[in-house]
Amino acid sequence: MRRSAVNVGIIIFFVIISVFLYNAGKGYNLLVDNKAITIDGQELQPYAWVNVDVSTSKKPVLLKAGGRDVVFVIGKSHQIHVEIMDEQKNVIKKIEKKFKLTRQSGDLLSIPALGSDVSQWIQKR
Amino acid sequence: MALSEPLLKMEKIGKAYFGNRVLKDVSFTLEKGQILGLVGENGAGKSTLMNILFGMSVIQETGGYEGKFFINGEEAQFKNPLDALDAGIGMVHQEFSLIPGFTAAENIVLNREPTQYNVLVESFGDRLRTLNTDEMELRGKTAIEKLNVVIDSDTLVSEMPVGHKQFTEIAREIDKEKTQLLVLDEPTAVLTESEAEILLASMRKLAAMGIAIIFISHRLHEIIDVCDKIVVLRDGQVVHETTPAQTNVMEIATHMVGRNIESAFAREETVRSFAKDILKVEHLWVDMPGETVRDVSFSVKEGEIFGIGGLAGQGKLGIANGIMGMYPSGGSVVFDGKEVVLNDPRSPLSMGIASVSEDRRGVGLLLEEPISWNIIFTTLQMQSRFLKPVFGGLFKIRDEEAIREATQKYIEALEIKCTGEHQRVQELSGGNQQKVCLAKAFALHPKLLFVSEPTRGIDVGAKRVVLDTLREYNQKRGTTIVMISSELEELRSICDQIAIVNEGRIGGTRPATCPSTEFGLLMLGEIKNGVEKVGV
Amino acid sequence: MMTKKSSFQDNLSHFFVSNAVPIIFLALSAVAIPISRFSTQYLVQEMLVRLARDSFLVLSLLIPIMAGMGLNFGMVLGAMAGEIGLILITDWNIVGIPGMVLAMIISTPLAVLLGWMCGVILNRAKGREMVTSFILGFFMNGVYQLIVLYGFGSVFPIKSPDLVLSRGFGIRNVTNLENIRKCLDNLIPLSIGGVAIPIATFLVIAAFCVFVVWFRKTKLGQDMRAVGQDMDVAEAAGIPVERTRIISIVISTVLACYGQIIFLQNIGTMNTYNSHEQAGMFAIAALLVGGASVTKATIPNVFIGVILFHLMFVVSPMAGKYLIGQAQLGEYFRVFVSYGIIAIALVLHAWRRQQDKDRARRALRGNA
Amino acid sequence: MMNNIRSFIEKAGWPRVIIALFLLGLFVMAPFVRVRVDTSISDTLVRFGMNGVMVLAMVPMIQAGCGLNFGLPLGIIAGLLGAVTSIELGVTGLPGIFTAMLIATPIAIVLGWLYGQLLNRVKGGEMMIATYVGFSSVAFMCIMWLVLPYKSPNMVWGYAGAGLRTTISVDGYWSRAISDILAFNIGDFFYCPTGMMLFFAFLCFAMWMFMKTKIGTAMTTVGSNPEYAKAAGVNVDRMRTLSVVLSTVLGAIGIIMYEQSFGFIQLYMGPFYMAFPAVAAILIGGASVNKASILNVVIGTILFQGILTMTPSVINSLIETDMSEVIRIIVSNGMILYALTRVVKVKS
Repeated sequence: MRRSAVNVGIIIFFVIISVFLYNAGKGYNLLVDNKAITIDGQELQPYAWVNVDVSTSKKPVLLKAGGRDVVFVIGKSHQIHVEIMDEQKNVIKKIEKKFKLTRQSGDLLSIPALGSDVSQWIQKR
Repeated sequence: MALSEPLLKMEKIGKAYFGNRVLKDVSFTLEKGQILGLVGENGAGKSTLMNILFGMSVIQETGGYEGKFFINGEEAQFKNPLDALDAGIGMVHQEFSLIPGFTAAENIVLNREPTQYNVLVESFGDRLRTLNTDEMELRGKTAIEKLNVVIDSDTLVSEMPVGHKQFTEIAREIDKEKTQLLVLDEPTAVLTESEAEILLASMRKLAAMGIAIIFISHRLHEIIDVCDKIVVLRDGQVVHETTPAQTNVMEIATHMVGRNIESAFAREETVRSFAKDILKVEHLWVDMPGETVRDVSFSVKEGEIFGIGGLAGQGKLGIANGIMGMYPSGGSVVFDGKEVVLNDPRSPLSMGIASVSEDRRGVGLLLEEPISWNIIFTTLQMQSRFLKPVFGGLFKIRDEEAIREATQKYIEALEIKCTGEHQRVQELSGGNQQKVCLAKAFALHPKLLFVSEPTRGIDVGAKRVVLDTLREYNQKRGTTIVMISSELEELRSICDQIAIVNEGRIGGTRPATCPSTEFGLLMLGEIKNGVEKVGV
Repeated sequence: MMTKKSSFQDNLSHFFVSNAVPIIFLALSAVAIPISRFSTQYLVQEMLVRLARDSFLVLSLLIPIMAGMGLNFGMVLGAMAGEIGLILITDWNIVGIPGMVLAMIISTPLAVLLGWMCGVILNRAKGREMVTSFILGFFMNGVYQLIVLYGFGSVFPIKSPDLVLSRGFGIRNVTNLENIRKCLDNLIPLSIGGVAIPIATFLVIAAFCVFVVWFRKTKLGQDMRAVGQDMDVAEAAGIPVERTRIISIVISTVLACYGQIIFLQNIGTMNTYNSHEQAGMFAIAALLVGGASVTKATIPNVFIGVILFHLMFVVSPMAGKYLIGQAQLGEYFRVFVSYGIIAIALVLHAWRRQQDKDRARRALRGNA
Repeated sequence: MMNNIRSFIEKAGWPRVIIALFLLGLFVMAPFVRVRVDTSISDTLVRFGMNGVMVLAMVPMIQAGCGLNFGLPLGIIAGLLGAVTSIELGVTGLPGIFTAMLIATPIAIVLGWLYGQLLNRVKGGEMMIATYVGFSSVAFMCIMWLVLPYKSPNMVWGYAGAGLRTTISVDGYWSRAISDILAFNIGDFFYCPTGMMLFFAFLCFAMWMFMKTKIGTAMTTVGSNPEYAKAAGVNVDRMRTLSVVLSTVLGAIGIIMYEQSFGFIQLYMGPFYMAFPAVAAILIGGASVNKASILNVVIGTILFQGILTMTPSVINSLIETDMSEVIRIIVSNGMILYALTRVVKVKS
């Protein structure tokens, strides 16, 4: 009796663990792009240069206007640092933002949108 | 429950295997702390009785038993040995049930190991408890000490002398707190004199501690030494119940073997005489497991029926098997003036020596093959009969026709009950299987025929037929027969001379006409004249 | 006195018989290493890698041997379970240690199930466990293919296009495990003199060795040893023989499953349809090379075996190349060795058993 | 009626019944999925002839109680050596085959004898050891194929000029030399390899005869009860050895038959698993681990090869995927497994 109770407990424990592992270990390919984009009528221009660094990815990516790149990240919640620069690559503006990846939230990060912080800066591709 | 109740009370216990009665209303009682000596020839029913007491599965499988027995006044019915163990009955078998690679201690506490809790138990159950080795040691030691013998509790069983194994087994039984009745089945058979002494001593000690013991032994003096009570079994009945004070070896022996002559097999009282020796055996030794022959010499006269008797395990069976080359052997065997090559089955067969093995199912028969094969095979191999040429004598194949005829002949002659020569032997009854074995031997037209335990495990009617067939065969064809049997009366009924084997040597040879008591004592090695030469 | 003399000879031959395999191997390697012209550092590195990679698989064989069921060729069943786990996490794109652990968790119930089945079958073939488990391995390989090659992607959903064959279902011949490649080995990076040492893996293995040692001291372990040595006696003593045997196989299968996962995380790619076959064969060969027999195997046997066997394995192709100028030859040679060694070990075992029988019989007569 | 069926199934063993029904089903289905029955039958016949001899090779060892001969590759190797040598010598047509057999037989005898000696020392553990003896011998020959001094350009690697190829065509030597004797076609699709059939039938008959001779009888007896045989003056070990030799020789001849019909000699790892189909076949035919008859061989080979031929064609056209391989693995090993788990414990 007691044994089966314990075993049930153990099984539940492992199920929880697995769910946790699933989330913690799942990898995503995020598209970071610095392109012109229109979100509800509002036309957003790309920045000259941006340096994007997503916390869990290996190294930051440097994009010029119209550029797009892929970063591989593990897990759900991340932090993004963006340095927006002019042609001479002097940093104009820094943005720091936490975000969570979910089934609905896509995996395309639009820096222009983020820059003029539009809520749906993460979209489905 | 009143203390006056005896520990064990047997009431009219009876048992029959397939209408073949082996136990008939056996009754006796055994008090706490008593030692009861149970004696009797092989096949007297001792082991069957113990099987019943121990709830062995064979009993149920063969239709249970009659009567009942009581432990401390309560009727006991054991479905399996484990029940018996629970009831506090311990048994030490002749063949050891010990784990060779375990130490004495480990064996003593086998499956009753003291264990400790650990957390994994919560999930995987008690079998994952860790062993408490120290306590195992301790329990082992104490159990051994109770027997006051010196055995190091951490020697491996595989490295022990046989005596110590015996003690280890007994120690295991003692270690069970519950054990109140201990059955020792010929424990001293494997022991040296001195070891036996120690064992007897420890038995007394155990008895003093209040454990009752049933002691089965063929060494009558031991029985008389140690027992408080002696029960003699013969033909499955209690023929005598006494106490050491009132009896002696001679008397017990008489009761063991002494049948009233008009029973079983009458013999016509003609003393035959024979001219020359046909078989001369000198200093034969045979490595047959359980039937070791150490040094045997005897000679058989042409045309006689020569009996070899003795208790089981003394080596009488080894003799025939040794000569027939079934087990490694040495010494000299001269047949008809020619030396028999030992360790080569072909040699004796080609000289016209045939044998009917005691191990019918194991050696004697091809169980999955038809009767015909069983009968003719040896002849076909040894004498190349039952073969016919094909392709103008290019090569020879089995002559099914001839085989059928021959088989039919024997089936009729020996009244083998079967559906036909194609019936598989395993479907026949024990008696008919035995007849097939005989037919196999006869088919060789042997000059000399060894017959081992011809009536073992077959019903009385069949016994008659088999024995008559042998006698007839001997008289008609003058074939010399050497008959080896544990059943003394059987031997006495048809043999001319009987040699008794004891501890791998000839204990003595007597004409079949002398009284059974004489033979009885030879069997029990109570007459020490193994040196006497045979047939002179 | 003649008995004494013969017994001495027996002992002598006994010693050689029981250690023949490792001795042969030592000799072979001793010859082959210099010929192969490998640097010591390289060899050390290789051996470390392979120790980390294979030890766990080999260790999984110990318990059935303890229970007297011989070499558990059925361990491939465990390997299969592990591979299925890996396929799934690869499909879900779970990365690193979490992925690996998840794979283990997923495949465990599968391994238990397979192990139990294997145990039941082996109980029906007492006395010929090895050949039966061996064939069972092949049989289940068929079932595995049925599932993975036809079931996956059709019945069982597999999304990732890099896994599934172009025809739309069935897993490709090679599964890329880049996601969990060396994740355990490099968990705790350490390298001495340019030789990288996979600490974490070794820790896992060590933990397992402790488990085995501890397990021997449990009631269950004791029962297994008893059953292994004499089923009838154990039965008579009230030990549930068949159940015990089944448990031993289940444990072995589950461990083999983990072993395979560890093995593959090191390799980083998996031949979907024959990784497990090889796993079984090499593990058994290695164990035997280590001086284990069909009835007795110790933890040292495992490590000695892995080292000796893989030393041969690494060295022989090069040795072959420099010797006869054909690497191919060495390739075949090591295949030959792996099978040959198993054959030799089996023969020696059976042969020894017969000798023991004779010796026992001779002993009967005592000093007559 | 019902009982008859049940008792029949009892006797035949349900796996056999299932397999037989399965095969039947395939043949019935064939026309509906536009697979020509006559082609199928003809293919079955061909494969039957190709593999029959190797299945027959199982009989002596099973009868003598040496269990299933997983060591068949040993015989096969002898056969390969024979075949390769006869090609090296450049003998063509029937003579070529007979040269091959002539060379193969003595080799097989020697190998078989050694193999027999080994098996006599490991009574009880035969099957497992046989398997690995087979495996290791194949692996060993892989080395040999590389180093043996064969020269014929049709056999050695072009670039290296030494070392035999993995597959060697016997075209222009003795491809189908036996099969085509008296062979005839019916329509464009049915081909009957009469010669091969006759040859196989002859071997079966010879084996059947042999089993009725004094020695054959002794061999059977050794199988069913060695103790009895010993008591009857039969030299058990010699009989066992003889059975192994026979089995090995048949294996050698068998592979040559196989090649001449198949058209190629497969070296290196080719023979590796060849024992298993043979074993499976005879078991499907109703043999047990210690009893086998010629009938078992014939029935078994037909059933097993039948399935192997039919499954690809029928199943494929049924569900556009080739499952034959998987089915083969499952059927054959399943059958062996079944036989192993239901053998009665042999008395030691």
